[in-house]
Amino acid sequence: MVRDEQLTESELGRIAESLRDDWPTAQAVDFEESVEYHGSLPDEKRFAHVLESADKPLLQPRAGVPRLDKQVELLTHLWEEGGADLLPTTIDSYTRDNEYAKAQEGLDEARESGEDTLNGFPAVNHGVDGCRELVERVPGPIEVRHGTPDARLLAMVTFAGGFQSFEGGPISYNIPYTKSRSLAETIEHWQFVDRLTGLYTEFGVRINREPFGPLTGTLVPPSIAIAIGVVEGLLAATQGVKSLTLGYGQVGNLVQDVAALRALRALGEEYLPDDVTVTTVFHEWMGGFPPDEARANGVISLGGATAAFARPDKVITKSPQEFRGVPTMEANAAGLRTTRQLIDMLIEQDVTIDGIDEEQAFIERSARSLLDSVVSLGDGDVAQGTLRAFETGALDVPFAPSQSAKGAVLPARDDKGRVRILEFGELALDDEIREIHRTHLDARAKTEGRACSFRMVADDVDAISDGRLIGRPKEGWT
Amino acid sequence: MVRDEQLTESELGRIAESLRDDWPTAQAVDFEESVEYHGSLPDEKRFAHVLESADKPLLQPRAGVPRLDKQVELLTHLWEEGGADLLPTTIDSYTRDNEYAKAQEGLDEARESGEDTLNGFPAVNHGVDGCRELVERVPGPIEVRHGTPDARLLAMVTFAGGFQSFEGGPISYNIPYTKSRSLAETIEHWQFVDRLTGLYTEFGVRINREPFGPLTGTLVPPSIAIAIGVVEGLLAATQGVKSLTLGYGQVGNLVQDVAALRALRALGEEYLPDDVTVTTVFHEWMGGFPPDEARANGVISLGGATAAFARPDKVITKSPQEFRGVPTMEANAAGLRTTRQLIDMLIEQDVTIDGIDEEQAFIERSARSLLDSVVSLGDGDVAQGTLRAFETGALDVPFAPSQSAKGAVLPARDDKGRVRILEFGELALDDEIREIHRTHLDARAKTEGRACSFRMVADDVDAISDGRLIGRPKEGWT
Amino acid sequence: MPRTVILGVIGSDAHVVGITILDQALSAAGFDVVNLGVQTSQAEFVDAAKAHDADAVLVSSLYGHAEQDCRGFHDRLASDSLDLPTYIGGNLAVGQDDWDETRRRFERMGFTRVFDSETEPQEAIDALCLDLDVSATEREGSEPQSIRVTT
Amino acid sequence: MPRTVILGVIGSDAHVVGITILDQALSAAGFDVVNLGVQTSQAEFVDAAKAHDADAVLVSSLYGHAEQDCRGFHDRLASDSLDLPTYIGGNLAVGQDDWDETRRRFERMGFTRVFDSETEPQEAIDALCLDLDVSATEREGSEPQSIRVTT
Ligand code: B12
Ligand code: B12
Repeated sequence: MVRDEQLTESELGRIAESLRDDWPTAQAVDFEESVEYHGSLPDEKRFAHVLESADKPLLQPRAGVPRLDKQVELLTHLWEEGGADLLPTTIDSYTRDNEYAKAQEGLDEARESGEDTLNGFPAVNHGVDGCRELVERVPGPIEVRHGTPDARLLAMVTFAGGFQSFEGGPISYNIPYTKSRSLAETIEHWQFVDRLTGLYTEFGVRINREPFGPLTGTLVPPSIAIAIGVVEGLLAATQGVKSLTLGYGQVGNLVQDVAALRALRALGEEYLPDDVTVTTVFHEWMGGFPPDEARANGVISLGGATAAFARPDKVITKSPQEFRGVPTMEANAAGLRTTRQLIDMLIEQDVTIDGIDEEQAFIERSARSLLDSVVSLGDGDVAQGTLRAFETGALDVPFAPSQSAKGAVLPARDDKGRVRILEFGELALDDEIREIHRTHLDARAKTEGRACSFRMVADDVDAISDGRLIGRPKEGWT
Repeated sequence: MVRDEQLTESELGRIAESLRDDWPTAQAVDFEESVEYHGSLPDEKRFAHVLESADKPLLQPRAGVPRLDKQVELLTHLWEEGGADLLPTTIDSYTRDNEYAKAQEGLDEARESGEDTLNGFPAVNHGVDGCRELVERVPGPIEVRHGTPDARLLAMVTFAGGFQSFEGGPISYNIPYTKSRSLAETIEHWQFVDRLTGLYTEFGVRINREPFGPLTGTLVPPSIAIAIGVVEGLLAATQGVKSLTLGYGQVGNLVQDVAALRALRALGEEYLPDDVTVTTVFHEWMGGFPPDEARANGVISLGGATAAFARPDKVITKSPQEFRGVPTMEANAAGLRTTRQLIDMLIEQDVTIDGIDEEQAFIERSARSLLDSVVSLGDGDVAQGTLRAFETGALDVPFAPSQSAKGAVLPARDDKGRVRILEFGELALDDEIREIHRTHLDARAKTEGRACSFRMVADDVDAISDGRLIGRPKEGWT
Repeated sequence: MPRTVILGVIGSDAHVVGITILDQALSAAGFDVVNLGVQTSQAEFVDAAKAHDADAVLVSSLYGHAEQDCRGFHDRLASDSLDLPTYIGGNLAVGQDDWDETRRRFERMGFTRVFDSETEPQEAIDALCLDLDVSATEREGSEPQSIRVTT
Repeated sequence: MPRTVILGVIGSDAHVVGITILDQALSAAGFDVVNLGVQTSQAEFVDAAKAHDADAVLVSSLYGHAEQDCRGFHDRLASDSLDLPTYIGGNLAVGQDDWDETRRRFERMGFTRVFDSETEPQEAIDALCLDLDVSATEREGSEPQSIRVTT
């Protein structure tokens, strides 16, 4: 039974051994030699160092292509032409499924045909040496970004390969990313990743870990995102992670977004042990984008403006081509520059918006309620509590494809565009909190002269891609 | 001696007669027949009607090409693909100089070569019929936008040609647009334009007039822009103008921009006669743009966001190609859509920003001081007061190329990016007001560890095109 | 008589929002929707089509691997003697593709209709009505569905 | 000995901000700047160059009519026996031009150097120092100018 306890060194070793046959490149992984290798990297490539010492929001894009040379080219472009402060390497979907053979096929195909039919960089296939070559050839600190439920081998190879930041977590890379993976298993798998991170940290290599805050990216109520981020942070801290970046995806309402980022930081600092350095990351709108680059630039700009007001430590940018598919490197760099322009024009203005404190208090209250229920459902054990919470629906994620989540929660926007909860299922929120959500949504329903329904939710899902924030009624199916 | 009195009908007629020989197309102008023609236009082409009955900010681009067919194509594109609510026709620079022969040359050249070497639509050369064809073939209400100090013939032809809105004014189309035109003369010339507008209005054709608020577009302190707009409004009202749109150009500081737009509306309503309907127009950043479309999109988006907070009646949009030259129609439409996305995502959020009231009060107090000095310098006559105020520097515009202005005022941004006044010259602002400006600028100078100098002003002029709001010190000449 | 359609996201793709909306819209339009959810294999599509005696199969793919994931799909259907309209929709290629080329590629693979990611649910409904000969009276559509999302 | 440069905006162009900045930067770099302001005719440029025994003429144009406005300018200079470097800079064509083509066009018209609107004042200063053989010691530059804008 998985419990929130630190893996022993022998367990860690045993698991690492058991993974060595999964793909040939695993053989080359050598912990001590890797620690030494990390020691050779200059300060400006130490991810945690750069992130934790920044004095304004750092920008990071998403980007991953199958071939090494192309990945270097892409990241160099994003650094030089986009002005990225932190670099990513997005992993392909086959690797995320641990289908390294399929990933190899895609990589070989890409090498032969010159066409990229993989949607990311298959880091395991490139192996330790490939990763190190990448780390050395790119100009900045670099993170593994993926969506892999079982990322143990990926972590082994990429950590040995010189990466010093790793996205994901047992909940955030299960619930939004898979259908039938057991949550208990992913928690175990991430205990390995976090323990490995902890071990590197103990040996002086401060690897940064970043739970994936946006979850399904689609109208996720801030309290849910924050509660899950903190839970993942707690699980990671148990394994010895000291550099933790909690994330949150823009919902598009300024007040709610600023309030949520503040609540995220506040609860992160409160719930996590003192020796964990908590930073925050803000993801520009993660839901459906407008099918039009001009409008997409507007969405990205609103993200930049929000970041200027909320001052997270890091911003993950989107590109104007988000709707269509993986962006060209030029479009990706453009998204960075548009975001930068907004931040740099606004950040010195010191803008104070009304109502943020109130919204923040409401978010914190709800997130606390969810967090407390996790702790109590597990009788003090966060791992067990997480499992019970998802089983019962006390914790739930809207639009979750995973069978591990009830998927009973439905969000909708209120009359000011703040994301509220329409259907709670068994969510651990008391009647008073529920009543507040209902009141807000009833006000909207009244404005629109219709009842709250799935149609309203669907309208909200489409709203930003249709050019607005709130899905006001339009013609069509009901 | 020009006085702020209504032109008599006989004077109006005499002047109109005297202009008939300036260019052959003037012969075709027939007031009564034109009134009838306007009567035939449908409601959705009545500019004042559409603008004054709107319930959210309407968008209008700038656009003008020499040939009629191309202008129709351009405007139709901006309507259909850009979602413009109001259409423009920007006039070429030769027409602005009353050099109709040169404009004709450019037009002929464009017709022959298919290349547009004129920077706008030569409406006088197209004549009454050409204008009417344009008005009929485009899908929306349409305005003449230009920069012509002596726009009498342009007004005669375009009003007869079915246009129902006309930008400009005696100060705003002199001071920023010319070197050696006498201000007294331009006031007289605009009395004609305004009286003609008044006459149409009396005959049931409500022509909208719009003083050019942004002036030189370069760090113009809000109080100066507002005072000049109100003065032009007063002069226009004397001649019988009833539909008046006062303008203001974005400075890029959210609080100051929202405050300025509110002050503009408040003072406009206070100073102008009750039977004049005052609307407001917000111009997206009119100074130097970034030489990069991605960053330019950020600037445009900040304009859209500001408009959502301030809710002017109309927004004049920019395109991402502003830096380089007259934009393609696609880029122009993109600027509209980016702006729209921001407005539509933000407008229902009901955002309240702190400190706007205070800034508004400061702007109003300064603008009032300038306005009162105009009235008192003219012993109650606004026309005479305007002349004296510019002669003495009591009213002045930064970066004015015109010899009619002292050009002694120099603006700079304070530590929050609000535009303050560094050099006052003889500006009619009392010591207390000046002291407030100085305190703000001293604080910035202290932050930067340098004295206030022209270099600081130059840095501010470049700042937005360099990617930020405030021109913090950089290397180079001092 | 309501037509039965099989709906799912193929391969290891987890993008669920599109099929959630499609499910609701198709159900509201009177179809019996068998929603297999995300990360559905070719075999699961084929089995479901047989088991439910389906009238059409609707495949969704967003993450860019549609081509690999659909290789051999129509052979499989054929070898199970399933001859029914197959639709595919979403972001069907990796990157900024030329849509016409992508569409043709999937048509060549055997799909009856190919939809891009700008597709409104109504377009799928209209196409199904046409391809499955749903008459106007049948199209009336049932009541709005309950508020629960099926995954 | 300070070099004298004539500076102005040609034609009916009223964009004054660029030459205001250039004036200040050139003055700070030690040049004697004769700033003719905006809306300056060819004749005014030529007369000023003669009257001040100028070392170079700097023409600015932003509004897109540079080509028409500069036609015959170099003939005029030549017929007044003025043989000196001529620079032009700004937004030299209407619309989104191909810069190389624009640059060549103005070079063919006789301009010594052609600058686009991304030009930093320092680039003009460097070019002038080169073309006018200004030595390094001369380049020291005088004190920052007063704060007044000259128009
Ligand atoms: C939300 C989102 C996510 C969420 C998904 C949460 C979830 N479980 O559903 C998260 C963050 C988890 C995610 C993950 C990934 N994503 Co994603 N994601 C999106 C995003 C932003 C919106 C998708 C969405 O929900 N749209 C709203 C719904 C209503 O629209 P829709 O899905 O397009 O469906 C409509 C139509 O397409 C059509 N339709 C769809 N299918 C079908 C089928 C038929 C038969 C018919 C008729 C019509 C039809 O009708 C639907 C209803 O209107 C898109 C980009 C975008 N569109 O803006 C990227 C996008 C789809 N994702 C992308 C990628 C690459 C990924 C990742 C591989 C990597 C990554 N970037 O992290 C992982 C993949 C994980 C996995 N194993 O699947 C790419 C795909 C690239 C490509 N094809 O070139 C996109 C386009 C983003 C991009 N530009 O890079 N993603
Ligand atoms: C501010 C502005 C105005 C203000 C000008 C106020 C004033 N009196 O100065 C107002 C609003 C009045 C205005 C009017 C017009 N403008 Co205007 N304006 C601008 C804008 C936004 C900024 C110009 C500026 O001040 N830049 C800042 C200064 C510091 O930079 P700069 O002028 O480029 O100068 C630098 C360099 O170019 C270079 N440089 C310049 N000249 C020279 C010469 C030499 C020898 C050298 C070495 C270097 C050099 O060094 C300078 C210093 O760094 C530009 C677009 C942009 N750049 O973003 C349009 C722009 C120049 N305007 C344009 C146009 C068309 C007009 C109008 C005709 C019509 C209109 N749109 O209203 C009128 C013309 C009026 C007239 N008769 O001249 C166009 C020109 C189109 C083209 N070439 O294709 C532009 C590019 C906008 C656009 N995209 O359409 N404008």
